[in-house]
Amino acid sequence: MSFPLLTATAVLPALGAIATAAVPAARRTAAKWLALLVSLGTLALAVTVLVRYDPDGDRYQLTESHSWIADFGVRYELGVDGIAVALIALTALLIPFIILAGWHDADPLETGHKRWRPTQGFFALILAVEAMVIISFEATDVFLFYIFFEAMLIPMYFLIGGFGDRAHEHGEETAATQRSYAAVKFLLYNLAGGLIMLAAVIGLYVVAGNFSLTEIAEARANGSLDMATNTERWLFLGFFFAFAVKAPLWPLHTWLPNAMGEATAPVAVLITAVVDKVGTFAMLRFCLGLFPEASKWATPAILVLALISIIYGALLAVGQRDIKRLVAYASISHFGFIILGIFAMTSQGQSGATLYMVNHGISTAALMLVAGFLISRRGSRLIADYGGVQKVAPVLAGTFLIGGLATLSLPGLAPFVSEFLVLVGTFARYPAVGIIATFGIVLAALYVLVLYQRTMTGPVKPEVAKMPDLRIRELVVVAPLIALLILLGVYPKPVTDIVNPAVKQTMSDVQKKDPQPEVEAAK
Amino acid sequence: MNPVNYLYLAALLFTIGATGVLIRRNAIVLFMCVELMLNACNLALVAFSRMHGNLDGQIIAFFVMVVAAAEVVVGLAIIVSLFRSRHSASVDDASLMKL
Amino acid sequence: MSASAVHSLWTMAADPIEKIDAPKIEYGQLSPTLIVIGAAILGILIEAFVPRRSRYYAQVFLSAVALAAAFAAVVGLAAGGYATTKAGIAAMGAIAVDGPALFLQGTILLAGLLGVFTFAERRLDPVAHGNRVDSFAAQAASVPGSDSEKAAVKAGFTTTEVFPLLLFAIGGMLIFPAANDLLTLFIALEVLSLPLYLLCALARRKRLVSQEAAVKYFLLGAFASAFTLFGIALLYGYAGSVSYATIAQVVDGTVQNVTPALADTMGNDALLLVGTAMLVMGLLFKVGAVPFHMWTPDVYQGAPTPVTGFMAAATKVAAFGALLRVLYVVLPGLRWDWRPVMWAVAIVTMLAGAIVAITQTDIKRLLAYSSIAHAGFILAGVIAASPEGVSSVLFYLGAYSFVTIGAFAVVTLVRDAGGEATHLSKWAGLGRRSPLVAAVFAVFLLAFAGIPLTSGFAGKFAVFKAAAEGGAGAIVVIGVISSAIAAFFYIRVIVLMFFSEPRPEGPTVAVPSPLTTTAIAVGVAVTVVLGVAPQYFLDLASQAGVFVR
Amino acid sequence: MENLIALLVAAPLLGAAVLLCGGRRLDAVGHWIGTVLAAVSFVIGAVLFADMLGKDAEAREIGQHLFSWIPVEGFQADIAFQLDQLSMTFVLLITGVGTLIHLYSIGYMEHDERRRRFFGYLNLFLAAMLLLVLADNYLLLYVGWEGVGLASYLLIGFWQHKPSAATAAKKAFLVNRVGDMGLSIAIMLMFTTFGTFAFGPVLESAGETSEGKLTAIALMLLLAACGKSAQVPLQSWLGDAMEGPTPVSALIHAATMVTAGVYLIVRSADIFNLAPDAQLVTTVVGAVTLLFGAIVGCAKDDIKKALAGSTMSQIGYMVLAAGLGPIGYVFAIMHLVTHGFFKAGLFLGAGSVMHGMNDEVDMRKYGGLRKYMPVTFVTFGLGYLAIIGFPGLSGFFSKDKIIEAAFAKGGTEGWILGGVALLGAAITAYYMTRVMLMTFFGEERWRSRPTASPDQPDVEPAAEHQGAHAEPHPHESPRSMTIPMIVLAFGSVFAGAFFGIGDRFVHWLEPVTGHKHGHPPVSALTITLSTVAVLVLGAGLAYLHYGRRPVPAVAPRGSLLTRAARRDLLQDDFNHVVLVRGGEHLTRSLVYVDHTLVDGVVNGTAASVGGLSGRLRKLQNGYARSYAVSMFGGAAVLIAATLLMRAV
Repeated sequence: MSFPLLTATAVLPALGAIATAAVPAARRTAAKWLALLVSLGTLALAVTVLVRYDPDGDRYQLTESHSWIADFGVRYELGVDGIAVALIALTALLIPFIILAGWHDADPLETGHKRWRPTQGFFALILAVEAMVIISFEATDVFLFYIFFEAMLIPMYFLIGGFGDRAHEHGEETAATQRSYAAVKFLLYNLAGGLIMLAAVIGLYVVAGNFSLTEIAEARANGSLDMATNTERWLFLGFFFAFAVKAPLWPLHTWLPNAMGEATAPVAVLITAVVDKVGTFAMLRFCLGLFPEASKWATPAILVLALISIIYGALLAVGQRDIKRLVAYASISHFGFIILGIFAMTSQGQSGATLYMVNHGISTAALMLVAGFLISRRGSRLIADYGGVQKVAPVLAGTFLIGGLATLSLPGLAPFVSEFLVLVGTFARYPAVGIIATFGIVLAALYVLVLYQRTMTGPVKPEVAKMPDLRIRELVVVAPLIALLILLGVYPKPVTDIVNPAVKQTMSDVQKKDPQPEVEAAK
Repeated sequence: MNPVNYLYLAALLFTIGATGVLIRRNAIVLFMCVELMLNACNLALVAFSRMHGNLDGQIIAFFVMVVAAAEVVVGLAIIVSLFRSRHSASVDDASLMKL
Repeated sequence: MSASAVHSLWTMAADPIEKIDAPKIEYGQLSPTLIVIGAAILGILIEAFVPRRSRYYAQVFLSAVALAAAFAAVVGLAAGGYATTKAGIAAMGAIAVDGPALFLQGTILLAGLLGVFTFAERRLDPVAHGNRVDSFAAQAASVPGSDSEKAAVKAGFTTTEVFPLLLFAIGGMLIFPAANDLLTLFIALEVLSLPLYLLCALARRKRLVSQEAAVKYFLLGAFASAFTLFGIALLYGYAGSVSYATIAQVVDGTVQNVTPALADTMGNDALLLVGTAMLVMGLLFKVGAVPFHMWTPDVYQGAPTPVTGFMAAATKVAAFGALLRVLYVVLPGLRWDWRPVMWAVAIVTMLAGAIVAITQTDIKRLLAYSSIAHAGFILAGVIAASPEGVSSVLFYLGAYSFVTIGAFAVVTLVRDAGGEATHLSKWAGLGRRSPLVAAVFAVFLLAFAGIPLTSGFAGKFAVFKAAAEGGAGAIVVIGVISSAIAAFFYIRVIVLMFFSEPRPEGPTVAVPSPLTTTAIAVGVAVTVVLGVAPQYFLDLASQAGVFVR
Repeated sequence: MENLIALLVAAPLLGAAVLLCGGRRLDAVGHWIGTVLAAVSFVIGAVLFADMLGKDAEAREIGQHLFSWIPVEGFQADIAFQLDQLSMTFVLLITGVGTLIHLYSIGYMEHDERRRRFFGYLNLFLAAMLLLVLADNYLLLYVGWEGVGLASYLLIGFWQHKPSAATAAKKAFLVNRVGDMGLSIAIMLMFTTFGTFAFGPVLESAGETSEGKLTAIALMLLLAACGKSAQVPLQSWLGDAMEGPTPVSALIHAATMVTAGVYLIVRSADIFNLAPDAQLVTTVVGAVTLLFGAIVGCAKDDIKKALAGSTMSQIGYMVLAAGLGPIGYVFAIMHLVTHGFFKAGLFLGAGSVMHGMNDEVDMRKYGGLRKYMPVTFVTFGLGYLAIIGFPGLSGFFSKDKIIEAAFAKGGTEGWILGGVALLGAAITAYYMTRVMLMTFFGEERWRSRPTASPDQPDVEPAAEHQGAHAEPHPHESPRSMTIPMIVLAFGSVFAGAFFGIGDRFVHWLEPVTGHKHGHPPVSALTITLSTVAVLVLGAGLAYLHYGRRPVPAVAPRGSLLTRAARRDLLQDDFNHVVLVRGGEHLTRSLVYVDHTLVDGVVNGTAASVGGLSGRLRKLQNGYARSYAVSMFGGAAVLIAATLLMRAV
């Protein structure tokens, strides 16, 4: 048996989490370094996965399969396609930055109880989330996926509720209340989604008798598994609901602004750039893969919801007074694009959506982490409390601007490629939808630039006059992300090459062909 | 006499016992009503035993009596200790725990 | 010896007496029960003859050894094939020794063993007059607050009778799910109930509440017993027998040698249906299903916490075992009648338990409502009316009982000056003071909530799966909705523990002796193991999923 | 040779990267790095130009394929360049004017502590603009298109500490984004229609699809052009963009970037040619903007804003010409180039004036400056003559051709368009004469005297910054600033004649854009004469208004039209009320909806479950007997239900 690379990629951060949690209370710095090293090790493993993955090979590669819970028809089945590889790489890539960005976020304020170890907990939880996210990307067994899809809520919940911004405009008491409200809201929304999905998972078992993606697909292909139309639709809705909460799709989105607003910036990045991606990823892999007919049936409604998300999220972002909530609503808008791309059911749309997941991860990380650095300096999340930062901290402002420009999908930066692909892919099949979605790019410019203008330009506010520019640690976090944004904006081929075959497969799952151009233009 | 009549009587007794449980306040009386219900069961058992011509029912009745006796032991112990701490055997007074 | 061939012990007596056959008792197969009841009797003798100072040790030792031995016997029987191929009826048709019986007996015995550990805990309460004390009243007979009580406390009295009582209760519980005729069922019910009534009244602190709980439990329990008994009487009247097998045959209409009286009563469906309803009602009372649940919160709150933990776990296991056997062995022919009714009960139980729990402020009451909701979930598996349903319920019960004991054991640790600090507001910030205890409790809560990677999830999945396969899709949907509601209050406790600021006058977490630590550790271990790798136990449950007739 | 094309873009890009990432240690030399790299790019452009001239007209197009950019199933986007005569024209204009303005900026920005960054942005702009004109497909063009938008954003807002500058920058970007929407929709339409968006295939097979599709594509391209080129209805940003440093206004908002829209239309000639409706719309947009800009230009007292209005108006000419089809394309580009020279020159002159006047921009506080800054006066004057179309100078040749072509459109349309163009020429003469007179002639209004009360309405806010109250000491600008002005003045004078005489420019561009000779209903000479006539008329009127009479230091209230024109013909007010206020209301109400409705439904459900819980909880009243009632009732229901099940 070959080395279980996929398992190792997930197990390493899991073990790292345990080890980090076990570091004695006084050795905070050691815990941080341990976590960072583990995350880098995971990154190395993820890169190995990336390298070992052969775009021209089988659909699922590096597969592992062991029996697990035979009674439930559950197997421990791992395997990656291009989409999963890309997202695993993204996750493994972002975690070190998140850890580094949150280096001081969990330092205890005062000497509390001697056994109270928030720092260790913070980094252990981040690693735990990483492990669970990675394994949900790897799982090719629905049940296995489901377990980690649900279980990751718990560490996330503690990360949101347990660690917040240091200073708060209404004092620590209010902050704690709002934080726990946000955490509970996060958990309940996602748990409700997950439980609905559980019903559908059980339903799937009753219908199919096992949970293996490959087996079910095979059975459907050769006709031995015949799902009644209505059954398929109900099951689809059950799955989709959970993913739509996680993604999040309008009108199930309201947990995200709270969660991202109250969590520390690195955790907010973890939510939106990493954890939420599991939702959109799962739409591609499970909704389209398991229930192609129902997916097509639901497409019109989903497109409408995605459109609403795009426009609505952007408009709400414009109306926010809080930097982090603004980014959250922007993310809602972006998730609308991703879902649009997935359900447009064209090669461009789905490649774009996958690419979008990666790019959105990086761009939001860049924007949000810089925003976090900003907030940590001034101790306020309110846009109105800033002004003229550009003058005192030009590098911070510059990186913030680049993050913002990536968020508004400026051509030349990575998100443009994906957003354009999504738009083109959508437009090819549903022109009206494509055009309406295009309004999103104007609104994106609006909220990003308004944010930048109000915080960074204008006369220097006295409160920010002494603000230091980015420190080395912070620069180490931001610079690679920006470099990646530019690199993937100019040369996304490495990613698209990995993603394309998987998208082709998905397209054949749903038995859809790209709309052909009207005129076969001379090449 | 038609054995069914015994059953009606048993049912009646059972209902009277149950009603007693519902409307009386004194724990001892409540408990006696329960005993009445048990005896209604006994009556039914014996009547059925007779109808079927086997002894199972009657033997069960003996067991029930023993059980009832054991219940008395346990029940009175509890009720008395309650009475001693509160100087009241009203079950309605024993309502510290609610909601 | 087939079940129908053995005419029951009682009917033979009606024949003219020529010789009295000695009843045939399979001591080996009954050994778990016999060991426990024997130990209980021995425990009484210890109370009588062993000096007061040594009684505690003697009782703890005896109880633990007896339960361990009984468990070993269960394992031995199971290993010997009595759960599968050699499953049969023992004690002249009174007791079934089969898979479900052995599985549940094993579960009850382990729960009982952990119960003994928590009963025996003497490190939590502050030392009173140089004596280490446990959770039980110094002298149950003395009036709370009276001089005699003070004297008893000063003298260092302890109610070591709790151990024999516990053993008796366990003995009843062992018989309850194995009972193969209605009389045995009734006797077992009483044998398990009566000691519990007493145990409820024995709290060391908050004695008034404890006594009140006992009175309520006793009166309502007796009331329910009367219903059960009347149901038994009616079923006996219907079938002319109390043997499960015979009744089942009569219900199915496959009975041989129909006497005229039987022919008469067989035609009377009202007897059968009303009898069934009343019998089932008595069992539903024990499992705490709505609307027969109302004793649960009060009793759970008032009883000494170790008793609550044990009762919540073991009684539920025993009662569900009995319910399963009645429904699956006696009344499978009546499936189309009882299933819709049980549907309704399951739905109401799940929803009511989850909804009412939301606004609870006492941790023990909260767990009580949680146990009601869980009863609903288990009923969903019962409804499946399939071998998968049985094994899923068995698995769920196993998983649930350990979580419950563990959770209540944690509750015993959180204390302030008035004893256990069960009001939720006092749990605020526990995660800051004692991260480990809070984390352990969080694990239990997450298991209750059915979060994946805990035993709660595996169990829930199993019963819902069985229900869905049995065509009860609606139950599953309502089940997940209730789970979502239920999740809310579990999470509320976690929020309270981890995200609220600790109160300055808040409770302290007592450091327990290895006894409670063991109970909690076993609880956590089982919770995690059953969550991560449940396959072995699922296999066990599914092998044990067949009732003998 | 092909491989040089990428270097053309790479050189300024490198400059931008080095300057922006280099940090403080490059402060001392940053401006030189930027200027040299711009010049390098120009030299490469010149080499390529020389090479191109050496080839036959048909073989002049060369290309360079760098790599496959976005390879996705059914979708092929490449990083590839195409250099033909049209691109070449732009390359030379961009790098040439660009280099000059770099040079100028060295002096102009001398005292700005962030000069290095300024040059970084300028280089970034050059790179993006070159990418725009060199791209061989629409998507890559789009990258350049937004790239110049970004550079424009950064440069308009360069003085970010001024809220007005930051707002102007944001506005420019946003309005441009609306246009960009058009471009992206156009690209999407191309993709679905042709399966590609490379210039070659799309334009070649344009004839194979329906006119409706082509019209849609063309209109979307026009929308994009309107945004970038400040055409009605997306013109509002250009005036505000004057918040940027003056070299920026000269380079980006006069000579190059704002003409990108014209480039786009001319580049897509094959599509527009087949979509007459879209062409008509284009001409209308051009005509309306032409007048709009001109009218606005008449009313502004801010010298840069007056010039901005002029830019708008001149680009209106170009768009009008481009909308005329093959008879106008070449002239559109020709006017674009000559405009590039003279307008850049004018802006640099304006900058020079401001430089000498403590950054004062209000022309009412100028006057009689010709004595103090002779070089500026002369170069500005030449630019002035060029723009109003003084016979023999650049503007004359190019503008006259456009007016001719407009008449040649034929029919009523031709008359209307021609008339508008002619009218525009008159207004141009009027406002430019006004600028000239107010700035360089008349009394020296900048001499100390009681300043106007600050709360006087209609005073441009830009005039209110510090130093406006201290008496300025007008002086000529340093060499580095005057040399570019002189060079550009040369261009203003001679470029038109060089291009126009012998149809040199027509022959140069014809292979790319195609050309048809227009036949106006009246003779070309008549048109030329009337152009000159209206010119004299306009200039004369201005002289009457501003040369003969003293210019009040505080703007008089003016007529309704004047007041409207000062406010950009109320266009901004409209935007403010409808878009800004309306948008604010919309977002605010949506925030409310999100909180109360979307969130409210969930919270409401939770609350009602909680309420239900509270009520159900009351059932648990602590009385054992009521529990017994519940059990009894439950038993009764159970029995009844069981019996009922049998009954049904």
